Amino acid sequence: MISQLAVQGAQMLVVLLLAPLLIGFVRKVKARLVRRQGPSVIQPYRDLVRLMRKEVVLADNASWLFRVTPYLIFAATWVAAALVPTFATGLEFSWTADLIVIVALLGSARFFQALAGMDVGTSFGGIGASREVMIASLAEPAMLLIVFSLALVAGATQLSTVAAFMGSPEVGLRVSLGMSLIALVMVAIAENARIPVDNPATHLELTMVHEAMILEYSGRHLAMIELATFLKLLLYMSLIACVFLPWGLYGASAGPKALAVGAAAYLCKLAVLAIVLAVFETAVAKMRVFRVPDFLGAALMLALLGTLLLFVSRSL
Amino acid sequence: MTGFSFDAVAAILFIPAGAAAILAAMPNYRMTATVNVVASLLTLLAALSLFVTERPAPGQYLLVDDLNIVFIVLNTFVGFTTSVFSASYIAHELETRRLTAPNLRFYHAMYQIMMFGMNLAFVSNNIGLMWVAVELATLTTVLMVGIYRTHEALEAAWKYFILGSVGIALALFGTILVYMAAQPVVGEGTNAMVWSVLIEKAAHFDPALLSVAFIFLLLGYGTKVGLAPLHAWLPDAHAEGPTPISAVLSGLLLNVALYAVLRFKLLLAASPQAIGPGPLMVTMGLTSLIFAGFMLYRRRDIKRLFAYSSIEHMGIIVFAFGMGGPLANFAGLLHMVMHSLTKSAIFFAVGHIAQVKGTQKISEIRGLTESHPGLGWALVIGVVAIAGLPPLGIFMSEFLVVSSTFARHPWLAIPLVFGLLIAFGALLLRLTGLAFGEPRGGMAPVEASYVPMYSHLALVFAAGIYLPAPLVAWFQHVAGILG
Amino acid sequence: MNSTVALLLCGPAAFLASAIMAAAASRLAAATRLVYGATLAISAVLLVTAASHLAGNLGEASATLPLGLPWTGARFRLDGLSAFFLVVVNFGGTITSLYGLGYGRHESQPHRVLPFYPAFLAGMNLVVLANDAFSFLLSWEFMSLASWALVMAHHRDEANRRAGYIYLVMASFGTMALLLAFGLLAGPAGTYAFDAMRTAHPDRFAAGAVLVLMLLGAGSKAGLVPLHAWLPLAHPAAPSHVSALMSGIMTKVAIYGFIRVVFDLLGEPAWWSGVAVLLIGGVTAVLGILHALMEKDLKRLLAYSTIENIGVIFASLGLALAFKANAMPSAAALAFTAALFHVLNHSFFKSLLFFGAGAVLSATGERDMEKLGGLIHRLPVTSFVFLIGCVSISALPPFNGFASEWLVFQAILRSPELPQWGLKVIVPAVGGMLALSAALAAACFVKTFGITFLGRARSAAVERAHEVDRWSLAAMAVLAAFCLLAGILPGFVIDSLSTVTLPLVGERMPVQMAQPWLSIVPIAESRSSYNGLLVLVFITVSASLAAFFIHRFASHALRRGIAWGCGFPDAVPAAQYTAVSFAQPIRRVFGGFAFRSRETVDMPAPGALEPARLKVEMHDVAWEVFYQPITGAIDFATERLNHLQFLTIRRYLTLVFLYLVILLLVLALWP
Amino acid sequence: MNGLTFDIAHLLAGSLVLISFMMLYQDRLFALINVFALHAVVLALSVAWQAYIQDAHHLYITAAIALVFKAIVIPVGLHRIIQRLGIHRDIETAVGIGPTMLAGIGLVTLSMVLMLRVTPEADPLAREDLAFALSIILLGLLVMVTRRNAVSQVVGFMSLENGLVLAATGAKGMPLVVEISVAFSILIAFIVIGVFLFRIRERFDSVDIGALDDYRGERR
Repeated sequence: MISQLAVQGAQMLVVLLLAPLLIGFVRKVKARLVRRQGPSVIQPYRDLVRLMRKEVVLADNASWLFRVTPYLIFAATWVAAALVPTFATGLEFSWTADLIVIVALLGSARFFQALAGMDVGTSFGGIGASREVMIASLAEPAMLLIVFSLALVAGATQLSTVAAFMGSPEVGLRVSLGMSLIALVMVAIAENARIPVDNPATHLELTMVHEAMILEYSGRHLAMIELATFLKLLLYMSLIACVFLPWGLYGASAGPKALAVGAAAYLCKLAVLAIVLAVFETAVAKMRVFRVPDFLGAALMLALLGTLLLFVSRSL
Repeated sequence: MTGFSFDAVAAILFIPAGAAAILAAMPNYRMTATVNVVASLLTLLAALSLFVTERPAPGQYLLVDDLNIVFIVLNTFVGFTTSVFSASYIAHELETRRLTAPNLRFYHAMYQIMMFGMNLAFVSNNIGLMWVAVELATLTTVLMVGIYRTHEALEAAWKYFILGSVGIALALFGTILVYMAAQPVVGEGTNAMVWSVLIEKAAHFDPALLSVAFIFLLLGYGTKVGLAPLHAWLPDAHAEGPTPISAVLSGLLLNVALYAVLRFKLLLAASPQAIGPGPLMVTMGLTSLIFAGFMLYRRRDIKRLFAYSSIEHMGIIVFAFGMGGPLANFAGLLHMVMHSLTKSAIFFAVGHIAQVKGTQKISEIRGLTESHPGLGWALVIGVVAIAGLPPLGIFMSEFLVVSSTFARHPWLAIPLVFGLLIAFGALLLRLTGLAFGEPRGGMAPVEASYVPMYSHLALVFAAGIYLPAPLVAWFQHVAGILG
Repeated sequence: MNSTVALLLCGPAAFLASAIMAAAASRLAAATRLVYGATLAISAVLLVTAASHLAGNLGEASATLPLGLPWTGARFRLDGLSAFFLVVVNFGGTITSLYGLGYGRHESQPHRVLPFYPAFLAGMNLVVLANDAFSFLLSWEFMSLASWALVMAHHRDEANRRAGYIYLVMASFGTMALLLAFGLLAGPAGTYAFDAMRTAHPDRFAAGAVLVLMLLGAGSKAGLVPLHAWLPLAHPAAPSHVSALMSGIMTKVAIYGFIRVVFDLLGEPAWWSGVAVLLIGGVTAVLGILHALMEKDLKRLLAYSTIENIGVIFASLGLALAFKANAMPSAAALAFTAALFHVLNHSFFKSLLFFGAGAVLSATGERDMEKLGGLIHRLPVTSFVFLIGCVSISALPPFNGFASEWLVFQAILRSPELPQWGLKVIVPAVGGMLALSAALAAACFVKTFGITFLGRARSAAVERAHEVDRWSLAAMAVLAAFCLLAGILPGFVIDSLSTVTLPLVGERMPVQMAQPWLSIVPIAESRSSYNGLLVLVFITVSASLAAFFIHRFASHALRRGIAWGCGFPDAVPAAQYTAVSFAQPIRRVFGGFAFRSRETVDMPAPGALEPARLKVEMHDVAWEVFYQPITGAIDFATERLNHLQFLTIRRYLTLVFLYLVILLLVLALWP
Repeated sequence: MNGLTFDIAHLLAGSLVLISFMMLYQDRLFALINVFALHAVVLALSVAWQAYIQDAHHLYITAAIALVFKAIVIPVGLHRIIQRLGIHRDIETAVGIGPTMLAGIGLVTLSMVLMLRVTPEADPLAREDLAFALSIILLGLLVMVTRRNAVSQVVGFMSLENGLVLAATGAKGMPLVVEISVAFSILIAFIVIGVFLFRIRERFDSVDIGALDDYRGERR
């Protein structure tokens, strides 16, 4: 019991501490890929600390909602991230929320972020919010369909169960799972505002989506939101990791040795995924905002196909 | 035929006749309205006394049975309330000089003669006598429709007169044919025209003759029921005559003709080889219902609108009786009573509305619930009732008709429902214009006689919620008679 | 005559009495308080009675009054289902009356609202209690009639009159459909009592016909696409608290009617009936919320979102039908519970949102979102509770909307066990539709709240706005509280629904309150579980942790400045995103097939002074495909037939003559 | 009964039908009225014959009415009206003579078919009478609907009514025959007076309906 609580707590801290590092690593790799030195891996930590120190410049008619939102976003994302198995399954509170809930938690984070974007009353906030909800309105159903197909395979929406099932040999190779994986990756890219859907580094207003929403944020609020976005990336990566690379995952009750192995495996997976992401991002160019629906529509169709093909592949 | 009961029957005939004579001779025209009301009240009481007294044995000319008591009581009741309404209506007409003193005397005398004719039609046991009575009632109404002497009124009366006369002729030929059919079986003379005798022996009559007879009777009396395509006289007669007469036409005269049709339907049903009257009546009913439903949409004259709605409801009633069976017949009877009450109430309201607004054009009447709440809401309730919405009586009858029809002949229920919806849409469209929106037209306060219309509506409402057991038993019994 | 039923029947009687009283005294100053006070008390009593019956699991009770159809009598029955819906109806009645105590004072013509409001409540109560076809239809149509009168309350507005007209015509259409359905169930003998219908099982054809007719009848009242056209017109036309009743409660009464007939009276369903209901539900959900997204009138938006929720409910009812048809009672119970749960939730947050809209309306006199904005500064409390409503209806944890949607998804995940391939494939597809509609709902309510309450004021009316009265705030606060409670204690609701599901689908969901930490486990913990309470706790804890950390270590400095506008100082409020522009990206994605929308830009030549214009044309497809042809046909027919009014007498005689000859011919050819 | 009575009755009834056809053929008003007068005379004869063979004396009254009123008074009156209205030159058939005649023949056949379905047990005289009466009635209606002119429509109505009287008198021992014939004469008098009073020239409709619609608001 206590040990499991400890594991759960450890997980929460780990994700919190690991998230900026992941971003830093991705940026580093991207820089190296274009032959730049690039900032150091721990630069994100420094940014966060600096933001913390800065004063907050608040727009004149920003309401209480604007000031509360960063904490809500951060909290929701953190809870979600803390409930995804990273280095161990069957966490103490994993039954609090299954995969659907995790998706929904991210959804509520986005909900408030969009609202905050509209609070100040500039057109940029509006642009960001409207584009964000458009993307979300396609990404969320795609995500839920992916959840469906996973759940229909594993017979559960409970992540630990799914992960355990995916680890077990009876899974075999399935077309629909492959489709779900591709769809999941596409959704993850969109959700995390990565290239080609959105460019986290841009500051040209008309191309921004995520950045436009948080344009008015500064100081500690911005820090919170940044941290939340880092967490989100980590979350999706660990999700992909635990569902599609379920090796080296042990129950939380397993001994410290096993946990250590799990942690090591987890780090390797993250590293691999980060490198893949970096390579992908450097390889492709950002698409126009109104091409995004096609991109996500493809993801949606893939996910749906995956769900429907389940019956076929199962009957084989 | 002796005893008090005879007096009751005689009373409902002689009171109107006598009153007519008095009214015609009356020097003081101001009194006439009162006398009219009193006479109608007495007739009503006499009719009610039919319940308590034992029936006379069916004679050669007169007959009282469960079927016609329903009609008689309804007839005398609406006759009475209408006379009350007409008193206040006519008073206003005198002020506005649309009617003069001699007109008035004539009008009231005619009113009583008409009541006499209708009562006679109901109690007559002799198909020839019934024919005479119906025609008497028709001709008196013709004269009343033309009473305003305006071009349109005369034209409407003339149309009514001509089409009515043709109807008279057809009905008479039908009657003669029935006699011819009966004569070999019953023997020559009056007996071959006595309904109670006919119905016993109907099985042995010549079916072919009966069939032809029924077609002529259906067309002849159907003209007065206002079934499409024989309806042409009805809308204009309603629109151009004095509103009390419109109320009586819709509320009563149509029933008289319907009663005649029913009697002969029974006769025909009693003879197995003759054509079934059901299909004919069902077809005519549906035709009238749907036709009137469509015609409602483009009406611009408020009284003509409700005249068409009468055609529609006569269609429903004839349809119900055509369907036959205890449920449908019950529904038909109920619907007929409810329609008489509701429609006359609507015409009461419309009469006052037309008077206060000084026009019958629908487009010039708006927002009645604002300008004249009393009349406006009465109109709303009336139209809601006539459109078959609960909790008013017509809903119950339509419920029974539709559901029983659908259970028995689904393909018949579809056009029925279609017609009902079409008519509903039209009535509601007009109601929305009349009762709501920015008030338009004369805003003067009106001294209306609210009692008749609201008492009718109250009855209709009560019937929609609760039918007293004896009444139900009675209706079921009558429905049984109607087969 | 059971005492509970007697008490419950006294309720409508009392309502009607107060309606009459209102009609008599409606011009008094105190009338508003009197009437709403009375309805508040009555519906509170009814609520308690029904709730205790539901919680106490007291089984059935019935009563017969010598009213209505003579040989059937007016029969009333109280079972789990009707008890649950009585709770929904009377909770709505109570809270709406509370709101009305304050809101009613803004009414310009109280005598056009007060008499009909209690009548409306009475009608809804009676529908739920009725146990024979006649009483059911009578109450049903009476409910429509009363609500029609309320829609016509502000009758000087042309649009309202039109709305009322369309509403009542559609209502009458629905009633006719129901009438036919009952005619089939009653059979030629005319046994209109529900008990008799329950025992007599119609053959397959009849059952199919009844299902279709119920979809037409109850669906037109509930607002299923394409029978929804009246709903977004009529619901907003009524005074806001009545809109809340119509949208939040009356649609539920329609759903009650559907459940009562299809699940209770009709006996064992066929599997394809599930398919039909599922598909219609899914389509309704998606189209409804898309319409809502395109809307800029606050109350119409809410009405459209009602259509979406109705779609969700029907979809999960269809799921329940499919499971029931395949003898999977536990799954059916899950889907059915989800549907009922969503019924309850929707009645909560839709009432809340309409109340909020009413508050905005009475504070600013505006329903058009394009003229609002920045209200969060003017109406702090209203905006807060409205936000809660938005979060709940967007199905976000830990509020109640999410709980029921989560259950629906759990039910969908049991589809592989279904034998029919059609269902296997369709159910996940419909699941996708529901997911889509949920995401769109979130987008829609981001827009609603963002445009209405956030940003800067778009009109002077907003500047003058003040927070609304206490009664309204109280009502909204209570609803908001219930939204949260139902979200974090879903187990309680699920358990109390067991008495409803057990008789109708033959199974109940496993007991939830026994679960540790009050989490809900529809099937098995290893399979799926959700704990709203803990989610709430975690979020609060971690948020406050973060806040504490920040305030402990980070800088507290805060400076107010003008917002960044690309270097342009204070851009005018008109430069903000509007409701329409907010919806534009989504319109580009879905508008093509949903509205056949087309955008045309006329860009002036470079250097020309006139502004560039963007024209968007959108079509209400349902209206154009289903309604316009009908009206056109009627118009054509009337046009043609109308000539018969203007014939000469000779022609009329010709008609008679021809008719006579035809009949004689028929007779001559008669065998 | 012996054959002779039957044949005479038959002959008279048949000639009535023939005269109805002649009416269909006339397209001048005066001619039409004269033919109608003939129609009335023959009717009077046939009624009188019925009165004789049924020795029902009240039928003589009917015969007398037919003779005096229909064969003399009404035609004279109509002559007057026509001169007053100055319409004696009008050619006033709405439908051509040929089609009308064909229709007439069709109607007669129809009525024959209908009446011959009657079982022979019924009094044969009655049967024949009915067949003829029905054809006369239908032909009368045909006249009414094929003529534009009010006067000729009145004539058509009267011939229709002659058919009724024929049927009524043919029915043995039918009560009320006299009363009915009287009632009908009054009815016709009304119509004639109406035509006269309202100066109805072209149709029964006193004026073009369209003119009324403005008042009624029925105009579209």
